[in-house]
Amino acid sequence: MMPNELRHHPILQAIVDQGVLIAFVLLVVFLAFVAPHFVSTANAFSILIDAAPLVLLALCELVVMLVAGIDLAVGAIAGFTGAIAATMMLQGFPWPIATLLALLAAMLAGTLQGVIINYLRVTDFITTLAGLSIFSSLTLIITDGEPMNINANGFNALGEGHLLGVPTQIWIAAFIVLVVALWLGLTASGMHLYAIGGNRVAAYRAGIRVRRLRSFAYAFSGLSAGIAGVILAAQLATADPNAGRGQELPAIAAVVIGGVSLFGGRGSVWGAVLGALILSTILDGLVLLNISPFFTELVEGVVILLAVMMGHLRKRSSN
Amino acid sequence: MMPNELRHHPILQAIVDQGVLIAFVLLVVFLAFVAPHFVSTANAFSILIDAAPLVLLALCELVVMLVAGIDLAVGAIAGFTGAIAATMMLQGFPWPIATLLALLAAMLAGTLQGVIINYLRVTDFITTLAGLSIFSSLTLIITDGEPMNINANGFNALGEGHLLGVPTQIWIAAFIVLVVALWLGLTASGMHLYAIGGNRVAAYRAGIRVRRLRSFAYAFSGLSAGIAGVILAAQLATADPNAGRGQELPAIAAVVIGGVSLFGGRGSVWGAVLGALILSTILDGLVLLNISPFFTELVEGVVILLAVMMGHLRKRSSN
Amino acid sequence: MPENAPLLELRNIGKRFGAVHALRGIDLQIISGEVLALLGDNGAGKSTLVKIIAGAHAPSSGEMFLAGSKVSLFDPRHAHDLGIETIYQDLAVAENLDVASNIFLGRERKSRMLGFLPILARREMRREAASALEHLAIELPLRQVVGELSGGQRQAVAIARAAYWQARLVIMDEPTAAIGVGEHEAILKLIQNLARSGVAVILVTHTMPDVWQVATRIVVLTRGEKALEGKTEELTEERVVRAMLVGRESDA
Amino acid sequence: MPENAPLLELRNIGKRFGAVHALRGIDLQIISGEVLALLGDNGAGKSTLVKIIAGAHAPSSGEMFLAGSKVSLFDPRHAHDLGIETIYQDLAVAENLDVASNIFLGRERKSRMLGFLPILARREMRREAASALEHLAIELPLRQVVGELSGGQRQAVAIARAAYWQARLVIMDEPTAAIGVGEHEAILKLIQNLARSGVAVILVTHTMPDVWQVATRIVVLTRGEKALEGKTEELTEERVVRAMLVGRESDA
Amino acid sequence: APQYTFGLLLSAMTPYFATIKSGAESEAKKLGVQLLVENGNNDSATQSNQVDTLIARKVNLLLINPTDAKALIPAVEKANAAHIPVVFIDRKADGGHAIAYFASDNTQAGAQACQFLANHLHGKGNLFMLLGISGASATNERSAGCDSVLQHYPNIHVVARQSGHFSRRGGLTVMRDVLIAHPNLDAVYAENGQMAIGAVRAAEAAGRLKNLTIAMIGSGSAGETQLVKEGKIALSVAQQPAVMGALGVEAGYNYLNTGTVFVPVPLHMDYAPGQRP
Ligand SMILES: Nc1ncnc2c1ncn2[C@@H]1O[C@H](COP(=O)(O)OP(=O)(O)OP(=O)(O)O)[C@@H](O)[C@H]1O
Ligand SMILES: Nc1ncnc2c1ncn2[C@@H]1O[C@H](COP(=O)(O)OP(=O)(O)OP(=O)(O)O)[C@@H](O)[C@H]1O
Ligand SMILES: [Mg+2]
Ligand SMILES: [Mg+2]
Repeated sequence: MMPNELRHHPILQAIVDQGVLIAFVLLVVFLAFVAPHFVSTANAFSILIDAAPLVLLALCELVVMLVAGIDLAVGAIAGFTGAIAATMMLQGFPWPIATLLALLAAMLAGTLQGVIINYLRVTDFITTLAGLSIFSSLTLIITDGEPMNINANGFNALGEGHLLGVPTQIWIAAFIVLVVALWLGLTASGMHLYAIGGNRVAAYRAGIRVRRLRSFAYAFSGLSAGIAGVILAAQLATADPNAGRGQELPAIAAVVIGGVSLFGGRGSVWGAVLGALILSTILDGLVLLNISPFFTELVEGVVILLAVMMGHLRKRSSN
Repeated sequence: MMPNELRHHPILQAIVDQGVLIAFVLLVVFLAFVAPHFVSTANAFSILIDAAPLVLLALCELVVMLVAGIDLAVGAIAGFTGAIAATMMLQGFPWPIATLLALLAAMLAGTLQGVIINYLRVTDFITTLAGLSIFSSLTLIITDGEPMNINANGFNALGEGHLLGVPTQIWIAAFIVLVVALWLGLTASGMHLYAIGGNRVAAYRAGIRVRRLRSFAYAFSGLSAGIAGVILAAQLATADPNAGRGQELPAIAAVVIGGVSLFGGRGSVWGAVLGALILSTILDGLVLLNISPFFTELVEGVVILLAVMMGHLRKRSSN
Repeated sequence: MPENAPLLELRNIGKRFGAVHALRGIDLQIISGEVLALLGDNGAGKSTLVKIIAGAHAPSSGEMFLAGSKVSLFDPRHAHDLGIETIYQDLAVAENLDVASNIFLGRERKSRMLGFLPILARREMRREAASALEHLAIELPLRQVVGELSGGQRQAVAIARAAYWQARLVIMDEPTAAIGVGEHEAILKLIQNLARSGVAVILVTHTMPDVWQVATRIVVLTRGEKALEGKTEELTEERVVRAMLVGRESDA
Repeated sequence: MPENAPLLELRNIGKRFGAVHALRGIDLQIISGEVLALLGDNGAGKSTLVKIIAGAHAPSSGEMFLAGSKVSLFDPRHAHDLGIETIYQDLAVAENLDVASNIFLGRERKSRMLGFLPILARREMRREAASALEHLAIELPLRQVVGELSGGQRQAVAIARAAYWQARLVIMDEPTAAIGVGEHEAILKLIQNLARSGVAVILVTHTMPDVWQVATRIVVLTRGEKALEGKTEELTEERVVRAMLVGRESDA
Repeated sequence: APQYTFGLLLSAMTPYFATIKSGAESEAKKLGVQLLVENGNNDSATQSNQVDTLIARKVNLLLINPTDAKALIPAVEKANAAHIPVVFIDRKADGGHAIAYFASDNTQAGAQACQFLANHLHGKGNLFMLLGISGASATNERSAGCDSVLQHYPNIHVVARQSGHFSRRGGLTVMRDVLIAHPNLDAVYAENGQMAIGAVRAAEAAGRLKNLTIAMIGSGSAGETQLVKEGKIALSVAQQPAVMGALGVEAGYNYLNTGTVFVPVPLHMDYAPGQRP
């Protein structure tokens, strides 16, 4: 169907591999026709704003799943970060310092998970499941179960503000996406993540510090989850005691839809972003179409399945 | 530390490998000392009753994870099964027929997932995540979002009754555990599950019908989830529109605690049962010890982590 | 079934992996009782051809005939049923199972529990495995999981597996690659014994002396195409090696 | 560093895997410029010893000295730093990366983006990889992911990787097992060239002719113990093979 | 006075239930009662297991906030059989015996909120119903109350019924999209305060808050009260979770010492300035 030279061009190949991209385009075209006001700047921003924290959580999963890990604690760490930032602001810290310290805490949380997994050798699943419990609990304890108001305008602007007409959180997510794309695509440590996921023994024998790098992946995951948590808190000007709960499955779903493998070594930033966009577009479409809440999950499940199947068909036919 | 012949005895080996067993024993001993009324028949039954549906869901995960799959829909299928049984009883079907048909529906649901995964080649994660959404939604639709009363005493006895002084649901779970243990331990297809998880290509080349057997694993998972759903409904004499929600992670946690690998080919029925018992014992202990709800998850997470670490230390020292 | 039909016949077999053309227009006949050496440089397509004959890969084009009748919808299961046993180069053993389980994988011995439930006859299989290994002069820790064996020991498991079953065609893709000196001789003897009892053998190897010791016919693949075919006694090592390289040079 | 110390010295090395005693009391000295053939039957412990020297396995007991100084807390990274390159029998390549990435894995060439950010110099690595392969007379599709290569091609990648770096000790565990005839010769030549330039080489192989062609010294392992050691010119193939088997018989 | 141990079983640990918890805890402290608090995570099976465990623990009294009116019947019956008195808080089970029931009427709350909106819209306009978690009894009852009023107003168009899952973020994200889909929206009915707060933020961001009338079923928390004071939310039909928790403990304490009392908790109507009818 395509001349061989063209087919081996890396970018084209990536697009062909991403049959899911076509599914996404079809989804958008479909909604443009049937959903009122789907094609509007406000709605585009609405989708992107909803996608922003999800994209950040998806990046967490991307990075740890590349090394054949999984992070179930991303949502909990996001909520935890918001609570810490809010508490510190309540205690009088200026918002930038509170935010930085909260992000540091998030990164520490991730690092701790990474160390337990890679040096104490508890499985990724168990460690981060425990992390999910522990950080959710800490959030409840910190907030005393009540939403904490955040009055720092600078902080809240991270969730509500605009820059050049585009909501701040979209800029933030885009920036992190770019950083991760450069990391994975251009640096040695980025490539080492793929090597570890592809063949951990080979990576170790090649002299890659497998345990250190895997721990670092979890540290990054903590940080990115923390940034998502800051956005979530800023968006509502509140640290919600239950913020981020239940976000782990959507985050994993986003990257898996985007072609990242749970078994490690396969996946791209673009896939993760695409997966997150698909999920938030579906949710947006469901509201615009006013699908009854009883049916929303049904439609969501079917659409995800169709999208992934379509992506798959594309791939098979190109073989 | 142990003579070599002894160490290679399969049963002893299994126990040594299950360092988690020791963690469980320690947990029980600890709670016996500190938790009021922990050592009592009522409490033992309370733990076992609590564990029964979890064990059934853990068996689902065990079987699909042996073939390197995962089933996120087990909780949703459990709820779905209860709703179908309740609806049919409402429509006048005798309870045994309603129950059998509901279980058939559960098995069909599992089979459908298996077929999508193995013949249409959508990944296990995505398919069962879609299944989770779809079957949750169907349950809401069937029940119209309202809990449905179940008045059939025979049905409710499955959850409330006793046989020889032991609650019926414990018998049911024990029976299924036994069946699965025999299946995995003594039959060819049981061993083939391990082979597929160990090396899928090798299994295929050895003439094992990989796709068929993997689909069958999902069919079993659906059935076992359905039985869990019947127990849950009978226990409450109600088909709850949200029954089973969120049970997928505890089910997976149970088997992973019990030493089952997410990457396939490793794990045992006893590990799955043990994992489920550990989880329900922890929850029981938290209530008896009156841990504040803000702290319950914290303690739960820490105890799980400690238990698994302990299991791991045992294993390392035996090397 | 025509009496004088070759055991296996390939017609115009081709195989693509995406953009890679691994095999083109391969015609091949295999006759009972012969030892066919399938030779070629690295990446020539030998293993790909082997996998097609074993049912592990579907060809992209072409036809296969077994004992004169066309085979279609072919997979390893059918291959076993038709009497084709294969030792794959990339062994593909179930690392989490023990030696006996691997030898019998997919074709387990069963006994009846309670008179009707079919259960695995583990002890019997272990016994049989031990004697099969003994026949091949291979000594292995039978209860160890295959993932804990050395490279050569794993290969021995794969060889024992293929040798155990009564086959009409045994395909060996570099069976002696990691194998010790003693076992190497045993395998060559095995090949000769198989051929003598009327079994066809396809042997892929890079060890030229072995070829002249056991093979009756030689086929050389070069870059996915058949470059040379002939009786062993009519070919010299020099000519064969040149075919492998010349094919390459003329293509490049 | 004592001038006349051996490059590498092992003292009383032992290795257990659970109940399996893979190596016992191994003493071994390796001298710069020699080619040491490490021989033994399947499961004798050769690969285990190789992995210990390469830092991939920690020994259960014993000590290692490199150029006279004791090495401890040893892993493959240190091994590289000390100039030890290894071709493992179970290749262990990153199947999802391409040939050049595998050759440079862990020691990538970098350039500076914006003058300070270190990024991968992919093009340079690909160029270097191509010329390294050319030196070895190996032809490979460079952009293909290693998982899509044939068995011999993968092995060639591992060989190119080990040969590329300036090493003091190159360990080759059955490097020619799956390798074509032409490349086989190239590897033997490579070994001789390495030795000539003062590099020590440990060669594990089951191909006896290769041993007498390139090795200066022979060590035979039998069931995890050293059964024979000597200069190649002082040993006959018969004696070596007997050591492998006799050791076994006397133990059994 | 004897030292009692009470179990308080909450259906979840959202802010609303956390308020019940703190009300009950402060009352228990005052009375010298030991209070065991459990979180049912919105799961009936979990909660009924907690009941089992507390029965085994031999508590003196159970304060149950059932996750579900029907599913908890067997658990309540078990408590009855074990002669442990039961008090219902906020919701009740449809069976079993309880000595007291402290709740505000969810159906009535929904009806009052929507009646207010109907009056305010003069029987005509576009309404968005921001629902709670699908299948939760609070959602079902509050929606039923609202629907029972709206059926008398054929010119009030319910242009969207969407779930905000009782969370602030849910209210925000759904409201944002509903505002896009319905440029002529007049009013919002929110089934809890958290979602209403989220909806207010979305409306503010879209510059549409001025044209919207928002009524909610609140819990009287500070954040909600503030928005009502500012006039951003027109009506809060406020339940009083802290009062419920405290009264439940007090009644149970009295019962164990004397006899039973049923104390209906009045709904607290909190109007924005100028909205009082
Ligand atoms: N991870 C492991 N766990 C348990 N036993 C092992 C492990 N690795 C190797 N062994 C055992 O150690 C012994 C030596 O294995 P090794 O791989 O060193 O043999 P070898 O001499 O390289 O053999 P070959 O020629 O077949 O490659 C074998 O008996 C093997 O079963
Ligand atoms: N799964 C695959 N995807 C893409 N290309 C493949 C795949 N498998 C094999 N190839 C290509 O097909 C060609 C033939 O490979 P094959 O394994 O048949 O070679 P071979 O003759 O067995 O070589 P060797 O002697 O090294 O084993 C090679 O160029 C290889 O790169
Ligand atoms: Mg090959
Ligand atoms: Mg070896």
